[in-house]
Amino acid sequence: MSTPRQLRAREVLRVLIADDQALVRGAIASLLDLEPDLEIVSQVGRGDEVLEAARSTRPDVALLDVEMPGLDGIAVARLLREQVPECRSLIVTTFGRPGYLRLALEAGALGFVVKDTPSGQLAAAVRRVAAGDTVVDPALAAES
Amino acid sequence: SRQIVANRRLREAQAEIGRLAAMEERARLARDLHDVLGHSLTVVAVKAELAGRLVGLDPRRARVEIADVEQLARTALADLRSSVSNYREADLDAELAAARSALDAAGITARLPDDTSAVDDEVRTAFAWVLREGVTNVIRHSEAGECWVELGPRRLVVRDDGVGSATTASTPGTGDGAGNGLRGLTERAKQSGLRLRATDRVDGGFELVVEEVGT
Amino acid sequence: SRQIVANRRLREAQAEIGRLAAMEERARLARDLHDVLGHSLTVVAVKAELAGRLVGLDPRRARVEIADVEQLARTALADLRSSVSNYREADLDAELAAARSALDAAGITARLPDDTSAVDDEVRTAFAWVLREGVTNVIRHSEAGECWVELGPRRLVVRDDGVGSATTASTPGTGDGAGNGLRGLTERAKQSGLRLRATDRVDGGFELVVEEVGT
Ligand SMILES: Nc1ncnc2c1ncn2[C@@H]1O[C@H](COP(=O)(O)OP(=O)(O)OP(=O)(O)O)[C@@H](O)[C@H]1O
Ligand SMILES: Nc1ncnc2c1ncn2[C@@H]1O[C@H](COP(=O)(O)OP(=O)(O)OP(=O)(O)O)[C@@H](O)[C@H]1O
Ligand SMILES: [K+]
Ligand SMILES: [Mg+2]
Ligand SMILES: [Mg+2]
Ligand SMILES: [Mg+2]
Repeated sequence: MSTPRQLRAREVLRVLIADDQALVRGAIASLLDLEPDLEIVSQVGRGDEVLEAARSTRPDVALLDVEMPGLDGIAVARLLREQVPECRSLIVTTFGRPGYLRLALEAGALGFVVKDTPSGQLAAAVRRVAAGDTVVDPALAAES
Repeated sequence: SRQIVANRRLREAQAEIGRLAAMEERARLARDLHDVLGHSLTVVAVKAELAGRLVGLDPRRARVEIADVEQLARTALADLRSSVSNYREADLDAELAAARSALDAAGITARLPDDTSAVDDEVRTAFAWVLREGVTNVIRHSEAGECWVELGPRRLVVRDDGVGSATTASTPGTGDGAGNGLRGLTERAKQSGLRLRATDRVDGGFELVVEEVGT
Repeated sequence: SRQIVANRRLREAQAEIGRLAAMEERARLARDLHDVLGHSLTVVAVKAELAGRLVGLDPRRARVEIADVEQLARTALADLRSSVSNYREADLDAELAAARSALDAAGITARLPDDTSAVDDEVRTAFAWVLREGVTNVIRHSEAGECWVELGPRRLVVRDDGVGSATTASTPGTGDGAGNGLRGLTERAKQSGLRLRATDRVDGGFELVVEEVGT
């Protein structure tokens, strides 16, 4: 939880979380917020609310649940790539379904991990996606 | 006779389609349950992690998160319990529903139990198969007007008021004739500690009984 | 000919028994999973309750209990994930296994894919039924020496090198003949956005193809 040096404001990564399951969303948000270099700038419970939230809060990374009302996370990733390209997408899901991984990557998402990824690893995934790297959970890759 | 055969086959197809629908419905229910459990377990995992972090930072919030975890686990357990009993019902229930629609379609009055709750868990799958073959045989061979099914904990009866097997092609259950339906069931019943008996009734009609060995 | 019919029926019975065993195995696996999950959730609830009490009294022990809860939930999730993907495989896998043993028993060389992983989720159940009917028909009608099955994401082919349907009783797939197997499948395929085609091949033998409409 402590960092070797004081981070300047622009080094803090801005994170948006979209998940219709408020309990999961809230807990993940609290855990990531404990990381000194991450700031949760927006939480939404519907896929069709992400674009507007991303435009107004300018996140570096959007954590996107797959199954959400309004618009699914994969469609949201596609939309973000077109409309808010500076925001990178990291898909989080409970189950991998056949085809999800391929679709997510085609939609421009850089990351694909399970929702219960321990928060230290999840924070690391957020950092890597923000840096433009691809992060795929091996457990999900096997499933989907 | 060609028309009769065509009608019979159409009815069998209808029963098969009913069975397929039931199978898909069951798969859907299982998926739903797994989604619900997956969600609950995810919340438990992330909230437990959060609570662990909060114990030193904010004990009051830690206690709230822990209370949520406990509540979630109990709710998930209740969901699991009710779904397991639903799941166990599924195969035999599907066959009972398929039997009803097949007999109706065949113009045979169906005297069936309302549900399958009387039947013990361990024999449900075996009974599903006996019910299926028994009713198919009634439709195919009996020329019956009515068909009765009785379900007990470890006893299943399929009975009809048709012509009986003396007039039909082969001796039932002995495997010396054309059919293998009853032969296969006899084999399977044995493996479950059950015994299958197929008999022509003295008052006419055909009766298939499966029950525990020694009863 | 009586002997041929008896042998054919025996092989069908063997396939049916194989299918029944697969179905029972799947039901058993589902029960086991549910037992395991039920146990994990019970422990989660009990440990969460304990942790809640310990937060104020012994924060170090509270953290240990909470860490256990977190670990249990993640393990249970991993079990659930692998079982869901196994479950998805089950029906089509069972049919593929049943097809193999039925063709073997019938003395027809089976050229089958090793597994069913290529097939999309949404069509697995429909494909299970087509595979079953297609292979049963090969055994019943084709007099073939070999049977090929191909499985793609949304395409299934069952092909043989037998006599074809011109010499057999009825026109396949049209529903104007004796059988209702293909008729029922055609109906079901339509409901899944698939199309079934049954044709005699120019180089002999019979071919059943099911694929997406418009391909
Ligand atoms: N309800 C019934 N009424 C009259 N005869 C019956 C009845 N059930 C079975 N039989 C007789 O018993 C025989 C054996 O039945 P079995 O189910 O083993 O074979 P099948 O129905 O002829 O063929 P298969 O089940 O293999 O398609 C039948 O052929 C028929 O002669
Ligand atoms: N592999 C095959 N080789 C040769 N002829 C076939 C083959 N598959 C099907 N046929 C022909 O197509 C007809 C229709 O098949 P279908 O599955 O609809 O009916 P069936 O097998 O005769 O009866 P049912 O499936 O209702 O028990 C068959 O009767 C047969 O004449
Ligand atoms: K922070
Ligand atoms: Mg969701
Ligand atoms: Mg029979
Ligand atoms: Mg057929």
